Amino acid sequence: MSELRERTARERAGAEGDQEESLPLETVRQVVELLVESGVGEITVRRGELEVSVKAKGEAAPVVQPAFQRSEAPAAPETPDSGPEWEGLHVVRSPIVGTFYRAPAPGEEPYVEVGDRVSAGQTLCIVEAMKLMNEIPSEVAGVVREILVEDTSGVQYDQPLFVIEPEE
Amino acid sequence: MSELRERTARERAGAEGDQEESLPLETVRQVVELLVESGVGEITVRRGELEVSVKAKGEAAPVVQPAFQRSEAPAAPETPDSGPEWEGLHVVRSPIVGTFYRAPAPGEEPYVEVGDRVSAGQTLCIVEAMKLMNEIPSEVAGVVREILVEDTSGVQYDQPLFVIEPEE
Amino acid sequence: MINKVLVANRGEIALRVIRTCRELGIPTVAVYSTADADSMHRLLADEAVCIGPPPAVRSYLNIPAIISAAELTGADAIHPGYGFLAENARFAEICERCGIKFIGPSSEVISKMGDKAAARRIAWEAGVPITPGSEGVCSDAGEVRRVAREVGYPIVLKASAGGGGKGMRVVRSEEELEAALTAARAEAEAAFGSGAVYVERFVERLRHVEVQVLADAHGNTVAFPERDCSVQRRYQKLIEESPAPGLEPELRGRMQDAAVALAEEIGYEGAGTVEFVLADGEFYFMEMNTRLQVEHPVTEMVTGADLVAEQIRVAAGERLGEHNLEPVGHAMEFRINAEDPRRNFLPQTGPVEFYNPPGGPGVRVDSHLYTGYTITPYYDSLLAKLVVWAEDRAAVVRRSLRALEEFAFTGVETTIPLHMAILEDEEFARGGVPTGFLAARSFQSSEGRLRLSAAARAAS
Amino acid sequence: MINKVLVANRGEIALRVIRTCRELGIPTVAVYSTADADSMHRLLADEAVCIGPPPAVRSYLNIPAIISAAELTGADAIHPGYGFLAENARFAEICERCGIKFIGPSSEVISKMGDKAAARRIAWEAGVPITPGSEGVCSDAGEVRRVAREVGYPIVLKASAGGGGKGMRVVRSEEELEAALTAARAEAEAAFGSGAVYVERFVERLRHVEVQVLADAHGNTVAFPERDCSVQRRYQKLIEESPAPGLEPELRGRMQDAAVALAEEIGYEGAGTVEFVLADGEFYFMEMNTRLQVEHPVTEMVTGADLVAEQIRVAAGERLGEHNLEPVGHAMEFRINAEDPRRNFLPQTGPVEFYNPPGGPGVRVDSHLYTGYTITPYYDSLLAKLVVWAEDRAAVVRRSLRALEEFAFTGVETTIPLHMAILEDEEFARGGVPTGFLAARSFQSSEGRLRLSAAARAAS
Repeated sequence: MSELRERTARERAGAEGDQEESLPLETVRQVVELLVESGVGEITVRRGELEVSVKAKGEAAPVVQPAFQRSEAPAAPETPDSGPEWEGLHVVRSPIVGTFYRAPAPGEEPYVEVGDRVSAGQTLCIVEAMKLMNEIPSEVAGVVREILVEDTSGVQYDQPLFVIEPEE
Repeated sequence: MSELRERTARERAGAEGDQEESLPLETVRQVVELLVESGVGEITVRRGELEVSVKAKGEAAPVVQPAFQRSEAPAAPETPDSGPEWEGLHVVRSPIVGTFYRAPAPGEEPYVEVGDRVSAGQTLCIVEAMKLMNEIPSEVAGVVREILVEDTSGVQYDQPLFVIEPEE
Repeated sequence: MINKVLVANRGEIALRVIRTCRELGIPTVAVYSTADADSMHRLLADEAVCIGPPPAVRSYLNIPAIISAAELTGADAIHPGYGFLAENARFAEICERCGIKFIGPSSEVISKMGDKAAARRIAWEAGVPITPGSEGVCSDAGEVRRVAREVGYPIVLKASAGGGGKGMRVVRSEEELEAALTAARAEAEAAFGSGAVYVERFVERLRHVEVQVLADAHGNTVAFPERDCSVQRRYQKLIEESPAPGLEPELRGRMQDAAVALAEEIGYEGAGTVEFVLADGEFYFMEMNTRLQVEHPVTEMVTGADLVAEQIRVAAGERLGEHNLEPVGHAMEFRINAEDPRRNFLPQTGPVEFYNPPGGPGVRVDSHLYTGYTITPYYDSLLAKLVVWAEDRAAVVRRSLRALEEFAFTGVETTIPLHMAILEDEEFARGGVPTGFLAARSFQSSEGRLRLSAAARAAS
Repeated sequence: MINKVLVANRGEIALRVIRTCRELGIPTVAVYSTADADSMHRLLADEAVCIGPPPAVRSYLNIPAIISAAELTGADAIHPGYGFLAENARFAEICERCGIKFIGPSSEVISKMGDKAAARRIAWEAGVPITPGSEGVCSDAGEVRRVAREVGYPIVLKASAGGGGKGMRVVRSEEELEAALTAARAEAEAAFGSGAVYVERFVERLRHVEVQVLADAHGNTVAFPERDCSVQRRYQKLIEESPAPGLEPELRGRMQDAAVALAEEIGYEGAGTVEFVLADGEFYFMEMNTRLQVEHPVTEMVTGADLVAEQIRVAAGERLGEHNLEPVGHAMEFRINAEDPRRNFLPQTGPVEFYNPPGGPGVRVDSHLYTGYTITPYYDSLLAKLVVWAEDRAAVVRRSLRALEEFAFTGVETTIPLHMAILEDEEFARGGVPTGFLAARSFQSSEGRLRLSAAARAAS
């Protein structure tokens, strides 16, 4: 490794004249060799403006997708794991199966609206199961960015309910 | 399209100072060679503004191997496609199912032995099917390197019989 | 005694024979073309011999290669399955000459029944009803015209060497006769090497009902409950069932008696099928198939018989066992073909990406497929037979829909959507549809599902 | 009327119920844990609700989640399958209170039969033979000693809340009694939350033979031909068959009558199984399972009945249909588990690389597997049930060997090799083995194949 660093430094020195110029292929070759010998999956080396990244060939075991088709379009509720990817955002999921309520009681104000700032532990909604009202708290402090479920609709275990942008 | 062309032109103009500029294809070629030789999956090299990234071809679609097992070790004849790889050598295969004879008649000398030089069209053996004697000729001139089947044993369609080293 | 059986076939029927041989403790030899190296019949047999390149004429129809394979492996019997060499009298004769037991009737019987005009005459002699028509092959146009006048138009011209609708022409009036005769003869000549044709009165609305027979070498013959095979597309059967919907037990009995009479008349041995036309409550001899049929499992499902086991026992000289000749419950078979019913049955080839057959009660699947199998363009399009049993026909229809919905199959299009559409057709649900059933319907897609609708033109 | 069925189970039995519901035209709701998102029962049901994380206590045993799922989807009936909540009286009671039809007997009946000592007394009252022993739960060591002296050693202590061999001890002399009682009570307490035990005379060489009953709400009860489930490993059934080998029709009739008497005594409704000990030509009540059994398909194969359809019809208030109560032919079921019989039945997990079930005549497979499915460590090890029918037992043995050989399964080890070894065992081939059959044998590998050899120690 130290040798690699040295060499890279030398090459950089040597390459100084012809500005950025070509690439330090000898270094790349060494990184490749290191990858192959070591059996690791990926090596990335960066110093200043130079970056070398080498990845092994994907092993990925062949995956056969089950392909069962139901006759009619299923009336199934939205599956818990579907939905967009919320990068950097926090998703509050239902811990139980039940009915989703946005307000403490019919006719009352919803616990939260999109754009509201919420604190950690603040109640976001109720999920009712077997006549028991379960208050669902926010696990983080932040701003409510999306409410994913309609009031009074059914939710499954693990179903995303709210998207919250955490405060830094 | 025209916008794109303009932009490219502008960029090229801006790059005029630093020699021919355009792309360092020779460098790319070297990275490609390195990738192919090494068998790794991906190489990325960046220095300053120049970046070269090469990826190996995506893994072929997953192939599921049928895995049927017979109860007993099958007494099946050797399968035609099995056997070592004969690189650069010529393999004579049986064009029919039948019984393999190395000699024209019982007690007579075999048509050929290992080490014999044969000419194209010269008979190498007989494969008998339904009382018919089929003479099997060599398709090339060369030297017999291997005889793969025992005298009087059964052969399948496409089964390798002889390995011949062709004459240059 | 049979010590080793060579199975001169491929696909599901080769597997079918291998399965029963294994159950009987008889070793098997598979033969395969280079295109079938990864086929289940090769992988599951005790031994396997590669007999040629992909084209059937050079492999599965290659008699010397198959006989050589039998000799090399010491097989003392050959099961021909269906198709390929199953009704080839010359092959049966060569087997006889080589001392290999051909599992089926004698070459002489195959030959007799292969001549459709002669078979008609034999049936008539055995007292089996035949449709009015010529006594045998018609020598010239004059004879055809004379017979047609006698029996009355419409008539149908049929190739004596034929089968599967080739060399066949329906003639509705004397004006059409000359042209139709020329066309039928030319087609028959091209397809079978013989332009000989015979004449039958054309029955407009008919059902295809057939009787499975089994005969041993000791003079015992039995006839099983009938199969109704009227759901066809261009003379190709798609769905078969047993018993035939609405068939009176008395009529069943008469059909069974007629089939036994014919089998006995010709000294039949083994499994065979006597095909009848059923029209207006009466039946007429159509032809006899001197082999196992694709649809034999529906008979197995309603009687518990193992027809392949019986074929082998009879071939070994044993006497017929006891058989239940009354249908118990109801069974249907669905031929799942590599054809796209939405695109005029375009043949499909390529890899089967995912394959998972249905299971559970009353479901039998005979198939050589597996996840990863590649369908090649060289052989017939049959991929799987789904056979469903239940206590009555209505329950079979429901269970079949369930099983077809569950049949997981990706990579190629199949006839599965068509079968589902047929099961949802009201006329089919009532039962007893004529052979023109499918031709009289157009296909429509609605909500991604194929449906049949009765088209303007009448069933023919 | 039942309008929508929630299936409170997973794996093959969830699929089994979904299949029949589909055939009956009843929509289904699958429930699944996050570990089962790619399971066939989820994919084939009309609707599916995720009810919790992988551990069963938080998903398939999570009563509030299941009831909520039924309410959310409007399911008006719940089928519990077997295992999980199938014999949970509290769950049945909650269903009753919520107005959801529990497909099975009343919570009261489940509760009664769940108390094994009480069930024994009820059986005795109904005139069903029981082994000599205590009348109910024994209050103290003194009572156990007294009963043991009366019935004679060896005796067996059984947990009243138990099942599956837990809290059970064989006692061969009075000296062993005290320690065995303490151990049995502790085990029962730990497993079932109740240390109550009762005493039975221990029958040395017994067979496990059970009778399937079906009762409607209108007072009709039928008993099907018996199943012999004597091939077990540590009280876990491995192979079941019907009819029981060598059972006289007269004895069958008496067992059926006894089962009907018990079911009527307790006002049973739905499908249930009365388990008997069969020893020296006499039978004794063991316990009643108030649910569908894993091995119900063997009964379906020899009678043509659809037991799940009957469960649903009876739950909907309909009367029992006509049933064939005499076995036709013979059937066996093989439990294919994710366990390595060569390594002390080590549980197997991981991806199923290739899966292709056998087909052809007489073969039924009930399984939730497919190529690419991943076996998780959370639930029981049953992967597939192979059920084989043929005209007699010898033919079933041969056909089963064929089907097991054909069963393509890679990625994990299974009990397939063990089943093949059992089928090749001479004592098994003769039929009528006792429950100690497997324990009395050691496993050996020869030429890559598992074989059984009679070990030194005697069957117990």
